[in-house]
Amino acid sequence: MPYIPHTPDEVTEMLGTIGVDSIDELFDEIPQELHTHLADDSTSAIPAGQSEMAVQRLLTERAMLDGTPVCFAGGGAYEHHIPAAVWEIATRGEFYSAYTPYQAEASQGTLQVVYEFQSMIASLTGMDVSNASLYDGASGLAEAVLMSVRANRKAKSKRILMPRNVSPVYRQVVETIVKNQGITLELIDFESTKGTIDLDQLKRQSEPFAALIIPQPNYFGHLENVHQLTDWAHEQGGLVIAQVNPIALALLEAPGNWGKNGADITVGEGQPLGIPLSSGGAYIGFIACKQKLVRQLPGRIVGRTIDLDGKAGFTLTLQAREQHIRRSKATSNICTNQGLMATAATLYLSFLGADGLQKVAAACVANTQTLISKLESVPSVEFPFVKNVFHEFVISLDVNIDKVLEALAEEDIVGGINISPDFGENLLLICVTETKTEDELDFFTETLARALSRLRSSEETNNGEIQS
Amino acid sequence: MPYIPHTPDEVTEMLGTIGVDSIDELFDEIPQELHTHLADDSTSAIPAGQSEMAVQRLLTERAMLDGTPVCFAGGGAYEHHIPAAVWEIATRGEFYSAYTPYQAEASQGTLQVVYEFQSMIASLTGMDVSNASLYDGASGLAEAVLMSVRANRKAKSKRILMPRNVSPVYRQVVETIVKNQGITLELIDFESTKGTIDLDQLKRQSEPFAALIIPQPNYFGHLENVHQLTDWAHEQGGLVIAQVNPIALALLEAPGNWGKNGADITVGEGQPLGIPLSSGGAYIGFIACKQKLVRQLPGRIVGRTIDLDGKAGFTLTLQAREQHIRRSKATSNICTNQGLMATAATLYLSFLGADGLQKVAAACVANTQTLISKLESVPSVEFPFVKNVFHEFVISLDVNIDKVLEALAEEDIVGGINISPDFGENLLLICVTETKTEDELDFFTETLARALSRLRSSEETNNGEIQS
Amino acid sequence: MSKRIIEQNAEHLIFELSDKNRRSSSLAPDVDISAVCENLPEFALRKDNLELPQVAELQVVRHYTRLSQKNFSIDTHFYPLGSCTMKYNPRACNTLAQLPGLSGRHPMAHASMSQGVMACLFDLQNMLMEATGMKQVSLTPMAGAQGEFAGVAMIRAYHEHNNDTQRSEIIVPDAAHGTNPATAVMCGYKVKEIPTNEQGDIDIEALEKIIGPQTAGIMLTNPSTLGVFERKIKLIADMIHKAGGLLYYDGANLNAILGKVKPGDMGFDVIHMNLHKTFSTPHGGGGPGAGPLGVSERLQPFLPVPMVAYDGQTYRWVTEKEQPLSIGHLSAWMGNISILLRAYIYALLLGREGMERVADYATLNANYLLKRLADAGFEIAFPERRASHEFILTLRKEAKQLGTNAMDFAKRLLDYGYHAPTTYFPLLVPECFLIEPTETESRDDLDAFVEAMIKIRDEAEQLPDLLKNAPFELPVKRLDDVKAARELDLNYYYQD
Amino acid sequence: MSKRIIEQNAEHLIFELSDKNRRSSSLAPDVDISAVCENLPEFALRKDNLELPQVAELQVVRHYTRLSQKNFSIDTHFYPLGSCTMKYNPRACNTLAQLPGLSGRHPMAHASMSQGVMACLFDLQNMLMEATGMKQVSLTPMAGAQGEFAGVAMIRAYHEHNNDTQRSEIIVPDAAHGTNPATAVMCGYKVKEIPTNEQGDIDIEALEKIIGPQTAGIMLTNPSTLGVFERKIKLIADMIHKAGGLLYYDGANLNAILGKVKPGDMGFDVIHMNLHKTFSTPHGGGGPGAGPLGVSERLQPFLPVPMVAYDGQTYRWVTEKEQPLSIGHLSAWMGNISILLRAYIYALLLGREGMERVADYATLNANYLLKRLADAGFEIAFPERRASHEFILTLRKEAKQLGTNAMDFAKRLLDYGYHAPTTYFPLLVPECFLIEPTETESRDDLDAFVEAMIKIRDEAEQLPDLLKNAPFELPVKRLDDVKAARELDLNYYYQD
Ligand SMILES: Cc1ncc(COP(=O)(O)O)c(C=O)c1O
Ligand SMILES: Cc1ncc(COP(=O)(O)O)c(C=O)c1O
Repeated sequence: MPYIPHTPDEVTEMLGTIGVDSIDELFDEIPQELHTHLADDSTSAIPAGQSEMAVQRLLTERAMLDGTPVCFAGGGAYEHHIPAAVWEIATRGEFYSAYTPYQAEASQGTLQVVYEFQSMIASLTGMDVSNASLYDGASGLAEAVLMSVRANRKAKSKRILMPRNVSPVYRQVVETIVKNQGITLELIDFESTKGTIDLDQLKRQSEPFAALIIPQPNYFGHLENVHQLTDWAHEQGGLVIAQVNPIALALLEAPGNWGKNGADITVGEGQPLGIPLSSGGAYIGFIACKQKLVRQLPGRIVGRTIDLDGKAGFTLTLQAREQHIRRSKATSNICTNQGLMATAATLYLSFLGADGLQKVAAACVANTQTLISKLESVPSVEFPFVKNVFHEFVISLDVNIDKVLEALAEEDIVGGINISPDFGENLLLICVTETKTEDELDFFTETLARALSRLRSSEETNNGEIQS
Repeated sequence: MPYIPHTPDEVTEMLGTIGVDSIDELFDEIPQELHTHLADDSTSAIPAGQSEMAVQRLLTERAMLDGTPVCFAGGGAYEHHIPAAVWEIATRGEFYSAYTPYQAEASQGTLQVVYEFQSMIASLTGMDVSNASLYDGASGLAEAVLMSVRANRKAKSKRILMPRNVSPVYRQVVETIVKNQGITLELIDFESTKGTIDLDQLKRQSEPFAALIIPQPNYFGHLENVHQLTDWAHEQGGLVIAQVNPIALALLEAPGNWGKNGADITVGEGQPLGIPLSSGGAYIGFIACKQKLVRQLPGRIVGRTIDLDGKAGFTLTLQAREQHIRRSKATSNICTNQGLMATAATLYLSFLGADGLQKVAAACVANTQTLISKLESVPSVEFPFVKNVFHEFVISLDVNIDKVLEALAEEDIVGGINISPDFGENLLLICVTETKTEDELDFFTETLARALSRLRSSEETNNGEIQS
Repeated sequence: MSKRIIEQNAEHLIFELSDKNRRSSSLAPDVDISAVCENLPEFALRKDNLELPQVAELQVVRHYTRLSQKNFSIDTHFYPLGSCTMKYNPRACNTLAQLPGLSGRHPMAHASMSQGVMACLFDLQNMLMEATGMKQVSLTPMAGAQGEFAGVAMIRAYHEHNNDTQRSEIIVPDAAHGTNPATAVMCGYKVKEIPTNEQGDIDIEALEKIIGPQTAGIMLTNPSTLGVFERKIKLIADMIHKAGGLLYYDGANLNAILGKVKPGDMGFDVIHMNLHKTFSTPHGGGGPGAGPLGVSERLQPFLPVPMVAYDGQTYRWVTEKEQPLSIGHLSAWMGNISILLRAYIYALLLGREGMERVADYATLNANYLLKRLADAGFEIAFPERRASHEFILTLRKEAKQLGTNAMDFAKRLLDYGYHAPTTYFPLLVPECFLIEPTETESRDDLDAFVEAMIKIRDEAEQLPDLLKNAPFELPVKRLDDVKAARELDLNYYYQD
Repeated sequence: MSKRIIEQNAEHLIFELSDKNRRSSSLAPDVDISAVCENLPEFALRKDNLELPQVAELQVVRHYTRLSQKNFSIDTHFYPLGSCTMKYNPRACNTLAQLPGLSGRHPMAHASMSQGVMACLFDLQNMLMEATGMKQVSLTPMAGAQGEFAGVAMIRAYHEHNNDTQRSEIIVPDAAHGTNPATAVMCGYKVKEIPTNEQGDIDIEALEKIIGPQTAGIMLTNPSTLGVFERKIKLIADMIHKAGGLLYYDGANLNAILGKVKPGDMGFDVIHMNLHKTFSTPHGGGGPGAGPLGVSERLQPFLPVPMVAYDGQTYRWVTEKEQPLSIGHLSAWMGNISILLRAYIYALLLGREGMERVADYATLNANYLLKRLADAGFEIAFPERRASHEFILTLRKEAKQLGTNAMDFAKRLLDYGYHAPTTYFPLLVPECFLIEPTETESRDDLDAFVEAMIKIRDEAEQLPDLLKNAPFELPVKRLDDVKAARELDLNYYYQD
């Protein structure tokens, strides 16, 4: 009986103590017609229990099936080198198998880690305070939107200015989460030749709004002029929600310093900070804000305090914002957050330090620039936008992107993200991080060039056939 | 500077405290002509330091190169399923990065684990006491030989009866280690149709000997009649050294119960107990003996005692046997042992328990019997010995074994061990553990059959060509 | 004679170990930062120095290893935190979920490079459907609360789809977890609370009165957070359905009935499961979790995307194209996949017999512990009822007579090496302990816990101040929560 | 007010948690044991029950996790254990050495499936040759002591090969590690001890006197275990060589000179390296280690097998066929390969600059700590000398004046959260501490250690009994070693 420590004698004695004859009797308050017996249901979709060895074999086979291709996709999930120590320590039983630190004295490990996490996120973003984590970057953006509406009482608006060069799926998630509260998302276009937010369109906004979202870098990897945008929004009485990549912030201006007064709320996806890609989750959303908005923050917050001896210690604080105290009036319904990922991110940032993080960011930029130059020499690869990018950029091709990605997949390359469905024909979003070698960049370039010419000639043939 | 925490200012201050101007000055007692500067030697075989990311890439590539073939080789190194928890816990920093528990009070974790290890080894082998580990099974056998010569003062002999069906490489290791002390190994043959020790030849031994080594199972995987052998040796005034597989002991009689009085010393390779194959090491030798021989045991021993409050605790004991106290009169020169492997083996045994270990052993036997039946139907596969085996057996083929193994390797199978160099033409030693599925046994059988017929026909062709 | 060395327990903040001039890493690539920055537009660049700890690798390892040792956890302590299902997290789930092919896969990798992980997710969907008796499962919610959100959003989408737009209320029992009312509000609903009767069941008369055409649905846990099974569940389901409302099942307590009773059979339209509870994925110091949804047929069209489908040959993602009425996306991809994989591995290890065993032994342990504590003279909140996988003890007598409240007992338990049960929840039982031993604890551990409780009560009688000042044996003594909230110190780098 | 709860610290033996009727594992295959046993010969079968702990998985995890927390280790504590080089073990070395392709490889796998691991081992051989200035390296010895054995066996094989059979003695300094004399005896030699002079150097006159035609060789550590560099090493080498003897270098202290001085240049014929020291493979609570050998040209033919060779295309094993004069095999395969891989990874991470840095900063730390302790009034054994990577402090003054000996100081240091230095070794310095801080400790940690030493001396002056009864803050108080040796209790299942 895996994971059940009871011996038959113990069970008998325990039943005796309780005063029943069988375990089944303990379920006698449950209406008889509701009883089922999964264990006996051999036609069930649930197989019989397997040994760890058998399960290991199955999982290993499936993992090998998916392989370890060379990855040039980003779009919100980024491949970075993760120091070995990060997960060796994060999965230590004491972190891994503890729960939310409700008993502070017995949870100083987790609590201090979270306090350090909050401090590091606040430092990276230039904000005053951070929470202990949200689920991911996308739902985090939704929480930021809800927060901005609560916080910006002056604007009396439930309108949010949402640039179209925010990740399309982030926009969808925000929509799903906020729409039932009557909040509307006003889409703001980007300049078609630059990829950055169209300031002119923005300036034509005349109605009040609760907040403007500014992505930095934006979904195309491009760098926004965050200062102009921030100041404009503040002048209109809107708050500014910065949506940022934490690794990029090693080199880029912290939202707290955007424009004259800085962004009000900063959110982002923390995955680049030591969290494996693992198909898109579990990741970690972070959210930070100015001190004056702290009571509007969703989620857990850890504070430093003292014990009876006056010694420093840590505890969950400001719980009056949360669902378990405030119930229907809470700032959010979030309860379980992404604690283990916060631990990993804290470890990652500690191992790398400021210097290491800047090097990672710089290597991303350098590799990206290298690939851009290589691609410039591939016939028919075009760059629809200027190239002010961090570690992602868009190319446009003259063939079907899905076919290109399929051809690259055959060479064990994840070639990028087809953004055509959202942004128009034949656009490919490519990401290059510090993990890529010169060889891999060449391999990508050559494989792409080969695929393009093959696809073009077969399209021509197809066209030819149709015509003939 | 990887792993160097010093900042430039700290270095300056530290040098100031010491009263020197540079780190180099600290080496000023070393004769000038001996100085070199490895750091500056760019022609060195030692490359410049690399980032963890680059090293990870290199190692991952090399690991993938060697792949994960289906393994049918044993011969002293056995593939078993290792519960995931074993190494997650064994590599916890507190176990992994501690040293020999010289300061007992600060090492109760390691010490209690070793005490438990000793108890489990003693229980498995039916001996009274075990040490904390030796390097591996082969060198452990050499230590047992040295120990038996020290212990058997009555026999006044430095002769050891060494059966030829002990692993050939074990015999070589013993030879290397004991020969400088004037100890001789008398080889004892095995019965050519049974593979087990030739009792008749043994009985013809008339000179005194210090000890008889009894392998169980022997190198061919066969089961010796350990009771007869033990009693005979004891009657001759020799000690008995049992050389055993710890997983087999789950089902097989413990050496402590062999014959009337039991073996005197038991040694073996502990690798099957949760240690990965990893190319042959690091493994772990174990050695256990009767209480009366305990002062002749080599290596570390942990004992239970009490502290000032009368509370139980653990400490290294009988150190007067050891090199750091007894120096030239020590029972062995061993110092560093295989502590981490002992930890893993203790975890393995604890996770499986008696019942689990017996199931593992039984599954090995069952799978082995299955493969034997399958191979019986492959043309020209012959079994030189009777089939009283645990989880290894020998087949003889009519083609060159190296070529067979090569052919199997092409199908990603480690096909076994070619024992022809040591035991005569075209013999293959095959091992089947609990890790093999029915499919894999079929795959092996079919691939072998195919390889045999292909090799035979190409040999015939070759022969034909030569004749024509 | 002993002289305790307090400093030994104090762990510096990582920031205090930092020196900005330390360069001790082989963890970052070698690159000239300022040369690279020249390629970036001036306006976008950081102006101030970046402040993050610069600490050498050993010192970081040491810092966090030592910090970890200050936690209680399942791997080190009995942790009977009610409603949280703190049971053993098999290490194999962790090891296997981290296999390179799984952990390295980009979410946008081509489907041909994704069949392995998709097969796992598809299997998990099916297993969860089967275990709960629901018609379809979407794995995407990232925790119980997000599952609740999605479920209630689907209820709303369903009513809107039927143009049934006057429904504005969600009914929630007073014993419900805080996420339930908070969720209802996030979905634009008003919350109607209904009381619980003395037996721990829902007050049917009160329910009767508040059901109406404005009722969008009801959110229930069964067994409830009072640790008892709602016996009239079929009646309640009929009442709600008759009024045109839907039933939401908060699956936080699924551990109590896994394999024994299916929420689908009770009449629920939509459920979430907390995989970090019943399916034993790690709690990780607060998460991540996973809160898959299961639905009855009528809510199927509204499930959040993506899901995985299989045509007998190839697995594919089901997106809003195939599922046009979907409430949409809840995360950038498919939620906490690395956690879903752990749950999948756990489900494979357990199998169907193992799943039923979970409920059997969780219930056995809870009822045994209840009986032993009752026999020892502790007051049980619902003494006439069977415990489910958890039960409630009230220390109101001790609080009144001895002046030592539930919090004091909880803190002193820590000294004895036990994590405290959930305290002061559910809100309706005074001075309560919600105790959930789970199936993975041994009888010996339960007995030892009872002994500790008895000893503490003796201490409460003899030395009440001892309890009020507990704990003593932990890295810190009792912490000042009021100061924490009044003088906010949330960020090392910033003090208000 | 505080009431310590001693039980909290006591950890049962795993055997005490066992019940033979427990069946709680998914870790073993499902098979009918007795049916299988019918296939095995009756005489070979076990008659008694097998006694091993039957404990459920969670309880095993909890037991060993809690036990682990009772250890001091590098990952948790400063551990200045002289001669042992307790430095940071990079976690990457562990993670990467466990990659499936490496950890799953059978030692007899076909060469075509082994090129990856062989490439690593070949590279390591070359790097070690280069770092030590030796002509060839064999990686096979499994620890320092086995390296010593192999080295001295090679010296013997060399003399025998030259028919130089009267050589029967190995010279060993009195400061040598115990493995040196023990090894010499294992190789059939008599041991001749030579004294050390006041400066910590070998007494050349004494040496002169015992060298002769009977001298097979000398075993030296340089820097010696006294923490000083033997300045006359070239002279000694000449003397020994002139007499026809060979020089063995005990590489336990290589950390002091890595990249700065090569043993080959000092005139050594054969050396071992403790990779678990200088190359930072884990000490693992006592091992495993790895003790590769390096040799000068003349000993090359005698190196133990196997080694790895490379023809520019393919790697192959070098066995006794190619190396007929080899002293043979020391292990079933090629020693502790999983440890060798960790050393290889470490060497790649460090690179040549990193290696020299090791010696630089290990030496800096040792000299700094020496100076600070000397300034604080502690007596240094060789005050006129530079420290190498370690140094010796003698507490004879404190022992005499205060009655608190080195052991008392050591035990009290544990209370302060420091592992004690090596005590009472080398034997020739009374009441000694052999202190090796290593390069991976920060200045702050060294300073804090000095503070603790000063505080303890204050305590020794004011409360000598406190020291004599220390430690107080650990899971157990001072243990009774005499009882341990007198009333042997080595096996739970067997009491004499
Ligand atoms: C009864 C109940 N409902 C809902 C939740 C919320 O689940 P989660 O924490 O996964 O968001 C919890 C978890 O704490 C719970 O116990
Ligand atoms: C100086 C010296 N020589 C030899 C050895 C023996 O090495 P090992 O423990 O690896 O066998 C040691 C290790 O303790 C040592 O310090």
